[in-house]
Amino acid sequence: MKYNTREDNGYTVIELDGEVDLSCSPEARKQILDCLSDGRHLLVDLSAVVYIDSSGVASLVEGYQMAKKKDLKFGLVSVSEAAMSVLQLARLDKVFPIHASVEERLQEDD
Amino acid sequence: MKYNTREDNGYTVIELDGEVDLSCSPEARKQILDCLSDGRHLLVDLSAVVYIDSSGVASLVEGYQMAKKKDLKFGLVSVSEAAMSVLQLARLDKVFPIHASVEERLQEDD
Amino acid sequence: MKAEQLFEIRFPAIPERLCLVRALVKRTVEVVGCSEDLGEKLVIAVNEACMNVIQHAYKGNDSGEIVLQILNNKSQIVFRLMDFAEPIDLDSVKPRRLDEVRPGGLGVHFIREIMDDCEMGHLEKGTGNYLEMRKKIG
Amino acid sequence: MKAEQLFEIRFPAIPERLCLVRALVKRTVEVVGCSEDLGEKLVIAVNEACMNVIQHAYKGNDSGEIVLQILNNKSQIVFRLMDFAEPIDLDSVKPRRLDEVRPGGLGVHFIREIMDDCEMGHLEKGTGNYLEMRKKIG
Ligand SMILES: Nc1ncnc2c1ncn2[C@@H]1O[C@H](COP(=O)(O)OP(=O)(O)O)[C@@H](O)[C@H]1O
Ligand SMILES: Nc1ncnc2c1ncn2[C@@H]1O[C@H](COP(=O)(O)OP(=O)(O)O)[C@@H](O)[C@H]1O
Repeated sequence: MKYNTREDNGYTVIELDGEVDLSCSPEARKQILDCLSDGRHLLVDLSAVVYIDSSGVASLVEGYQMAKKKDLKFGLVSVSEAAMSVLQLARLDKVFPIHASVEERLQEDD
Repeated sequence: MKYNTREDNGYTVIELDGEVDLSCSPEARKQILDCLSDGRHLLVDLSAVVYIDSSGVASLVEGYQMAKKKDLKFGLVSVSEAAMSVLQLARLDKVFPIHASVEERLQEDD
Repeated sequence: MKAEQLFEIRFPAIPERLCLVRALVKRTVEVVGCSEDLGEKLVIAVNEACMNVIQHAYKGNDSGEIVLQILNNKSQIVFRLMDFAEPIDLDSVKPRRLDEVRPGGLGVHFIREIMDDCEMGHLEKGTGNYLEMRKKIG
Repeated sequence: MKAEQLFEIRFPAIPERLCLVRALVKRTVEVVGCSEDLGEKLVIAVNEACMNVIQHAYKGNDSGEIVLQILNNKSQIVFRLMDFAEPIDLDSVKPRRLDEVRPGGLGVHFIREIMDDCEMGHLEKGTGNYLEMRKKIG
């Protein structure tokens, strides 16, 4: 897994890239929770995720819950097919806010 | 491995497709030798070969030698990168007649 | 018909090996003729089962070993996973309710949803545990 | 530094398993950071070594088993292949001269050309044979 972080119109966007599995989900988790701890709104871009396991999904759930508690905005964007099929297995595709792209999310905010 | 055979301007063209390894090189060998036994000129198209092992290369060598003995035309066409790197390892890239395409071979014949 | 063993792999019970296990399972199920969609699901199930061994049976002790056997009897593919950890409490292995959204508790659900049936037990004389997962293919 | 075992796989000595072995080796060498070009070469060498065990050590007897261990010690990758056939005549294992064009006789040449060094021998008490192939990577 690699990741990249950028700022976009008041959001931090974390792009996860590659295989998000038990060997690196602690790193993904840290990135997500650090960002929210700093009080920043967060979008996680999953377009380049070719595999995500239940520990990766758990990191997203933690982010979602922390965002809720701290009243920050949170969403998943550009979810790859591989990631979506895991979210569906977990019945989380209806729980997480999911957007086709960062732009789409920004438009919804307007 | 799959293969496909067609006639083209006096040649039989055998297209090998996929992995030509010990599990299927006997089949490739049979196609090649059957064609030459029937007295037909032969081009083997390797464009879709993603892997070829030494037993696959041996089948080509047998074809080459049988063609010579029976005074038939023989050549390899559209050799994929994977196949070429094995022919180079075997120092056979300078032994086999190799052509960019069937058309190129036909032009040389003219 | 007797099940035909395709393969056995042995690897240290550490997260860094999971990507190799996935690659092997993916290729194996391709070769036995699974659809791409089913293949991806089987990879997910086996990966989660290995994770559970690493996290719960070996409790993160990275000197443990995992054995994965893959068997095929034409219409069914069988994954047999073995560890050599202390015998586990079989009753503790259950999925969480999916309507309570919380981190974790998804692996067993994934495995049961994907596979046709699973059997878990202790190896002879308390030498470890096994999980056999079966799925009809094609 | 002690070599770290990445993996051990066991499979029946039949040609139909070679594609799985190649897939696993390919992924393994990717993970340890080989270039794509070197990775392809290593796959070729291991494949030819397995072919030789199937054809020459087991002489086509399809009830034999092959064990492949893959080890890594940062700058070197090690492939250790074992069979449980009759001890082979080690002197008979040699490449043909490449200037005589004939079918066959390429496998040993491929292996020696690709690897940095190889060691072949008998297992203890005549229980089989091993071939250890080493290559510096990165
Ligand atoms: N191989 C195993 N060995 C021991 N306990 C297990 C094993 N697999 C699952 N469990 C138990 O089942 C529970 C549910 O597992 P799972 O659904 O994968 O979620 P999680 O691993 O996130 O807790 C685990 O918390 C654990 O108590
Ligand atoms: N694993 C092995 N066990 C026994 N003999 C072997 C083995 N590997 C190679 N040989 C011997 O070395 C010779 C050359 O092998 P190789 O270069 O692979 O060509 P080929 O397999 O086409 O004969 C073989 O013919 C065989 O006699």
